Parts: sequence; C-alpha cells; structure tokens
Amino acid sequence: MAFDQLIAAGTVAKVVAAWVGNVAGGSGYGFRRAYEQGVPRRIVMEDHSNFTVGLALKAAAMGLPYLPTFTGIGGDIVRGHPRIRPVDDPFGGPSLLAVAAVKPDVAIIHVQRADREGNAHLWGNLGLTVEAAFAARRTIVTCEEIVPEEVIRSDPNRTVIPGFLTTAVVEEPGGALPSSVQGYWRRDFEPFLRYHQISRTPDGFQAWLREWVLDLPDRQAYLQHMGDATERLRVRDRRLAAAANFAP
Amino acid sequence: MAFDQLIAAGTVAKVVAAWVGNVAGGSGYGFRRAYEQGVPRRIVMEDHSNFTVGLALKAAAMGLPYLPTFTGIGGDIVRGHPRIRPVDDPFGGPSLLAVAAVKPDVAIIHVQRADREGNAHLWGNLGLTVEAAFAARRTIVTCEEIVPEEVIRSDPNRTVIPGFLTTAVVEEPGGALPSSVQGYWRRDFEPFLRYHQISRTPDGFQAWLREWVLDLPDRQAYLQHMGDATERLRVRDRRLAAAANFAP
Amino acid sequence: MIATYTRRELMVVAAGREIRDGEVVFVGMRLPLLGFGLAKATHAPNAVGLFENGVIRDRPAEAFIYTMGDPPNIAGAVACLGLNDVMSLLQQGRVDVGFIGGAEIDPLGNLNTTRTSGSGSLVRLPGSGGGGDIASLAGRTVLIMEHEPRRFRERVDYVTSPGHFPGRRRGGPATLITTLGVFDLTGGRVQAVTLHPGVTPEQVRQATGFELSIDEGIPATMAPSADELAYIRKADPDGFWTGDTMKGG
Amino acid sequence: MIATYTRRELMVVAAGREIRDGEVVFVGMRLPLLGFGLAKATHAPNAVGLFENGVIRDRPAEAFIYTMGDPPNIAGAVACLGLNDVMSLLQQGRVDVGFIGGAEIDPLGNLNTTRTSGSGSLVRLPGSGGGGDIASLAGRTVLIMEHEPRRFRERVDYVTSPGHFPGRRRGGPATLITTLGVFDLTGGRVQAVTLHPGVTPEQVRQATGFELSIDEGIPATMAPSADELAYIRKADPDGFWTGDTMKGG
Repeated sequence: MAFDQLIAAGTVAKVVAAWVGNVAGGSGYGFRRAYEQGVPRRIVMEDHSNFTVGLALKAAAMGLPYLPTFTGIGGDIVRGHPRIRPVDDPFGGPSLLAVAAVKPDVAIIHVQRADREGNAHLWGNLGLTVEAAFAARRTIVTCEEIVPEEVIRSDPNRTVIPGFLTTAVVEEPGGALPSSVQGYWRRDFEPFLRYHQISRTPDGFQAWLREWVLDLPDRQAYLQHMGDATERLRVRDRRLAAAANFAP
Repeated sequence: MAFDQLIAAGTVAKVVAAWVGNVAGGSGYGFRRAYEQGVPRRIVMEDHSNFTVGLALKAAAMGLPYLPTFTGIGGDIVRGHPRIRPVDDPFGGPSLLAVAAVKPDVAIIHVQRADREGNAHLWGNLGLTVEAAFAARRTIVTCEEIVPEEVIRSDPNRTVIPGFLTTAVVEEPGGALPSSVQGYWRRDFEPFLRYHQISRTPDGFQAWLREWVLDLPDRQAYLQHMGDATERLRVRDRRLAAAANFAP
Repeated sequence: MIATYTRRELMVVAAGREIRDGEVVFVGMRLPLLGFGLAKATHAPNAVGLFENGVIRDRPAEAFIYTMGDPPNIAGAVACLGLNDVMSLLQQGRVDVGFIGGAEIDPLGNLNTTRTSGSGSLVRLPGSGGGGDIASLAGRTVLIMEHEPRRFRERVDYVTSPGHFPGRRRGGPATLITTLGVFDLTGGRVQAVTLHPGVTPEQVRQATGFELSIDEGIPATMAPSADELAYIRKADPDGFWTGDTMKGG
Repeated sequence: MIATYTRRELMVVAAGREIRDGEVVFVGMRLPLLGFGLAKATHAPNAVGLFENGVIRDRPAEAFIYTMGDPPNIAGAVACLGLNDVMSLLQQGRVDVGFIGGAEIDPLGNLNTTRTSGSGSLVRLPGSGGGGDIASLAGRTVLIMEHEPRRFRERVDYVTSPGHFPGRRRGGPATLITTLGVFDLTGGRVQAVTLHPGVTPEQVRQATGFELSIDEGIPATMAPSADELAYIRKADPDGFWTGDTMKGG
C-alpha cells in the first residue's frame, strides 16, 4: 500500500519490486494509473520475483556485484532484464542467472526496540529487513522503544542490525501502523480496505492524500486523526519467548 | 581439537578446512604427522579460509553450485584450488572467485534445546552452524534438553534449524564438552592443554585414545571418567535474555 | 443430509487433497492456506508449511490472517526465518509442492500475474510476488484460477510463473484447480480430472480459450464432507476467502 | 617510576595505537584482542570490534577468554550473528582495520600460516582461519609477528594472507608489529617506524631475512604507561598471552 501511495502522489520515478498492490484487494490503483496511463507521471518498472529482489539485496549485503540463482528461468521476468543476466556455472553444471546487487540509498526499518547506538532487536516477521539494512548506504531505524543498552546486550542473537550500520535511530511507537508489529500492534485492516476503495479514482486518492498527509501538520495530529485505533490495536496480551540464559 | 583426534586416529581421508589445530597451542600434532609424514595415514588437505568454507556451505544451503567472492585473490589458497575458480562479473565489474558448494553427508549440531520434531533453538556462538545444517544431506541435532513443543513455538525466531531438516534429535546434556554451550557449560580448557601435550607423540596419542575412547564402553563411563568436570563446568548463574512478546 | 457449500470451499478441499502426508508445502495465502490447514487436520497431519516471508508452521495460525506477516501467523510458528532462507530451501529442492494463483493461464501452465492486454487495453497486475519462484523451484506446483475465457488463453501476454518448457530442471505445474474443475497439467496440456458437481464439459470448453481434453463420463469433484466444511468455516468464519464473492479479490 | 613490562605487553600497546576512534575493527584473539580492549579504554572509546565467528562487541569481554566463541565473549555483546554475516560486512568494505598474525612474512607483507619448508623439512601450520579473508578484504591490516630470521623471508613458501600485489582492490598491510619494533608496510617494503626500547638496528637486521630500511636516529617505541599496563594485567592476569613465554603459543 505504501508503494501505491508514493506512486499515486507522484513522488516515484522508478519501482524495483516483486509485487505492488494492496493486501486488501490485489491491484493498487495508483500503481495501475501510473503504469497504464502515466498518471500523475510515468514510472519505470523493474519487475522481480520475491527471490530475485531478495538476492539483489543479499548481494549488496554481501558486498558482491551479483548472486547466482536458478529462479525465474523459462519465464519473462528475467528476459531482457536490466539487472539479470545468464551466467555459466564455472564448475560445468547447468546455466544460472546472475542477479545484480541493489544498493538502496536509504533503508528505513521499524523494529521493536533499539539502544541509543542503533543496535536493533527485531522479532516476528523478518522478510528482507536484515538484508535491506545491511545493503543500504544509510539505515534509519525506527523503533517502538529506545531501551537501555543492557536490554540489547542481554540477547545479542536478537540484534539483527548492529549499531554501526545505523545512521539514525528514532523512537516512534506505532510507527509501522496500520501494519502490525509482533507483540506491540495488530494489523488494522480497515485502512487498507478504505484506501483500496478511495484510491480507485485520482480524485479519491487526492482526498486521501489531503486527509492523511497534507492536512496533518505533524505526527501528533496524525495519531489524533487515527482516533481510537492506537488504543484498539495495541497488543495487551503477553506471550513471552521462553527464557534463554546467556550467563557465561 | 576434534579434527586432530579424528585424523590421529586414522579415520580421516580428506580434510576440508580453514584451520586445523588446538586452541590451546596452535598446531595439532596429529594433523601435522598425517600431513607431514603420512602417519598413521596420508590425508588429502583442501585448504580454505574461513570465508571460503562459509561460502561453500552457504552455496549448498542456498541450493547453488557456487557463490562468488572477492576473498583470497592474490593468495595461494585459491591458486589451483579444486573448488575455487576465477569468474567474471557478468555486469562488467572486477573479476571474482567462485567457491563451489560443499554438501556434507552429515552435519552434527549441538544446541541448547529442541523439540521431538527436531526444531532447534540455538543461541550464543553461531559460526557456520546454521549453514551446515541447511547444507547437509542429513542433520543430527544433539541438545541439552528435549523440550515441549510449546517452548520452541514461543520463540520462532530462535529456531535456527526447522525440524524437517533434522534427521535425528538426541538429548545429550554436556554433549559438546569440553567446549562451551552458552548458558549451560563453560569451556574446560584443561583437556585442550592436556591433549595438546600428550598428542605430541604417536604413543601419547594412543594413550589418549585408549583412555578417552577405547576403554570407555559408553557415554555413562565417559561422563564418570570426566570426574568432577560436569559439576565444575555447569553454568549456574542466570543472565536471561530480555523479554520478547510474541502475542498476536 | 448434503451440506451446501460454495465453489471456493470446494476448491479449498481440492487444494488440500493435493498435499500428501509428510510433505513440505510452500503455502501462500487465500485458498491454499485454508487447504493446507484442512490437509493438516485430515489426511496430512505431518505436512509442514513454508511461507515466503520466512515463516514455517506445522499447524495453521490460531486466528484469521490477512497477510502471512500478520502476528497470528508468527505466534506459534516452529520457525520464523527470513525470505531468502525459505527461498533457499525452495531452491535446494526441499519443497515438495507449492501453490500459485494467476490472472491468466495457457495450456503449458504458464501463469501471468504481471500485465495483460487481453481485454484490449493494457492492465497492470500486481506482479510475481513469490509465484515465479515457486513455479521455478518447487517439486511440483498446484495452480488455482478463476475459470473464465479471458483468463484461459492460448498464449499468455507475459509469463510471470513459468509452466512446462524444454530444459526445465525440475518441477512444473502438476494440477490446476479452477472454479469449474480439477485438471492435470503434467503432460504439458490440460486434461480434465474432475468437474465440479453440476458443471458440464460444454461449460468448461466455453470458459476455456484453448483446447483441453475432457474424457467422456468424467467424474465429479468429490464434495466437501461435513467435517471439511466445518473446518473451513471455522478458519474463514466470515467467508472472506471462501464466500461466493471472494472479498480477498 | 618506570614500570617494567614484557615485549608482548609493549606489542599490545602498539596494536591498540593502530586503532582510531570510531573505527570498525576485525579483532581476532591474543594480542589484538587485548589491544582492542586497551584502545577502547583509552583513545578509541567508540571503536567497534568484529569477531569472525559472528560476535560484535563494543567493549571487551568481562572475563578471560580462550577462544572468541567462549561464553564471556558472547554475554554482553551487542550482536551475535553468523560467520558469513560478519565476513559479508568485511567484504562490503565496512571494516576499517583488521589484525593478522603469521608464522612467516616477506617484504610485501605476505603472510604464511599454512606450510613451510623453511627449516629444511616440511612443517604444517594450522592454516588461514580468518587471516586470508582479513588480508583480502579489510580497509587496512596490522600484522603481528615474532621477529626471527627464519620467519622473515625474502619469499614465503605459501601466501596464506596476501600482502601487496598488483591489482589489489583495497586495503593491504599497513603496519607490522614485531617483538623488535613497529614497521610501516604501505610502500610495499618494510620501513622501520620505531624500535622497541633497547633494540638496536643491527639486532633487527640480523633477525630479518630480507632488506629493510631503518632510518638513523629512529625513535623508540613509546613504552606502556602505568594505566596501559594496569589495563593489560587486568585483562590477562596470568600473562597467558602477554607473559615472557606466551602460553597461547
């Protein structure tokens, strides 16, 4: 949905992605208008599969120009792709594809907690978060809580982003809403559905943009505009990870 | 040290490794005798650096014939190496080396806890444990404790080996001694030192082999022969990982 | 008493039957997710489910989920790794069967979820997601489709998820489950296996933009049992995915 | 009062001085480990230390460790990842400086830790470990050696950790710290920077199996301060690594 909103707002020149849509309804209308009609502006689309995006970020995270893969062979995604080329297996096996690195200028990662140095604990859904943080030139960590360094150090295996990769750390509870954060926030499905419906027309999208972006001067106003959502979505149950002893 | 013991016992035909020695004293005498004099038998040595071993296992773990890297260029490890060949960057950058996959027949992994399905929680030192478990044809998990499945499920991010990769799971507390297990056992340095000294001569090694392997009929006898070590080395302090809430 | 059920409930049952006990399944959302849960609850208690975001489950989520990253899909999972980790297992050949949906299909089982001009003007679809990867790398794939003439095309505009092609390393489309029937794709052409109760061969032919073979006396898809329906309705209580109008799109 | 100190204590101090504040350091065991802790405690409080087993620390372990995998090196670490993760950071160019030891060295800073016939018969050494990777991929490397003629060779038998060579992508040996002095290697030859107190140029030349340049009036390596010694003796109370006979081999 965030992809679609940025595209519909005319802020995007190029999309590198495996899937652009809305979990509520499949297609993203803003993306479709930009792609099909060039409205509000034409975008360049670099189509991927999930794994080729994952490998492109992983290649950058590993400091490599590319990673080989067998995925996509025989399909159209990889045909004439600017970032994917056939390569031989130097050991004589079947041919592969090479996926070139994607090195983002900035990665913005939301985690449960981080210390002031940007050492970040993340749990639950990982996807490509870690690869993105390693691959990016700059990484901004937003978090539910900035915690004392002892909290992070109590569980170094939970630190998915070491602080020296973090450019800035921002304490912003609920910063991933309406998406979920394990142990902190449930997904709010209604905004996905509402955005899906209203963004059907350019006028609808503009109304959404005014209501949720342009007319809200700051984060505080945004949170107020969400009404009871923050109360309604906050996770109050506790299902704690089993104890892990790090005593030496 | 385990490498050295297996080699000195004459059970090893080929070693694929970045480092074979003893943390107590550098060289492994058993390895040296086999390599330098073919005693008790000649071994084939495939020398690596840590990263090329890591990449070889990672390649297998990823289902790839090889992974590219910049490590080792200009040195002798990679020169004429049976598993390392030069490759071009298909995108025109500097040349790299391709490290071919290593697919072990069996990986034996010691973890803190696993459930009966072999879903394994591991924390502390990781090294190449996860890559090995993913790469191997069969993976045997030995653990400090077989725990109820709820313990594993309480923290799915701590599961480094999913059970469907596990061929067998063995409850064997202290199974990694004299090496350490975070939160369970301290390293016992004395056996490393003693082995280093006694293994200086083939006779010394044979004495070690009789004392610690041949004359001990089973695990129970082995534990008894360790004397007070299990009591002395057991971690009794608690330094628990900070709580992580997985409530949905 | 014969339970009434929707087409999509029948499709869920058919999807579940494609999973054998002990298999490693690349699940996905919507109907396959329900089919996986159903298979686990019935004939395949030892199946394991992989999700492309890194989640590995051996039982369905306790609560309804909209996306595979939703907290109920993580709570109680046996493992929660990263996307590249589960894709690596897929690329290794450790996944027996994967499910994929598509907007368009051709007789070789090629699926298009990227873009089409089939209806005259260009329509952009969301893209591959993990579909192209599952199609390339799973031991076999089960395809799930709306059975409409505009979607069943002699040649799809764009092959997002490759079907059968010369030189394929492994896998390929095995079964196609549609709103009208169940079809075998292993021979590189579409062969009807069962038609859903009440569906005629003629209906299927008219809804298919290419040649397909339907044997005379083709059996009907086995209807869901009361237990199967009870399972589905517990897992999707509002009919979000299995109602007559699939709200999930 | 002048504190007495061992050669290895002096080497630890010299190693610590090679670390600049805020740098990312590939640490290793033995003297560099102590040097890292010393640097953190004195002039480089913001340095970060990476260990090849995956550990990332911004302060030394609380207790003595024999290996980087020992529990005190993990407890209180800021992160504990896998070997490939930290090697990836190294390959990315995120590591400013790495430390490597060797059994033999040549004038280009090539190190041998694999095998040598220098003393007549074949001697097998433990191998590269992470040394070859640090030598290849770190922003610059600091080498630590016993200064003996048989170890300082015109050409090493085997290049485990590559020094300067044409076409090198980045990095290369910057500084060599030996039991006799501190040397600059950036020019592709060995240039003495300081000699340890009491060491004469002649001693160094006799202990070096190749040409090296020592300027007249070369200064002495700055002796450890009382604070520095206090730090080292707290970190290595039994002189395991820094005693006159380095027990660690």
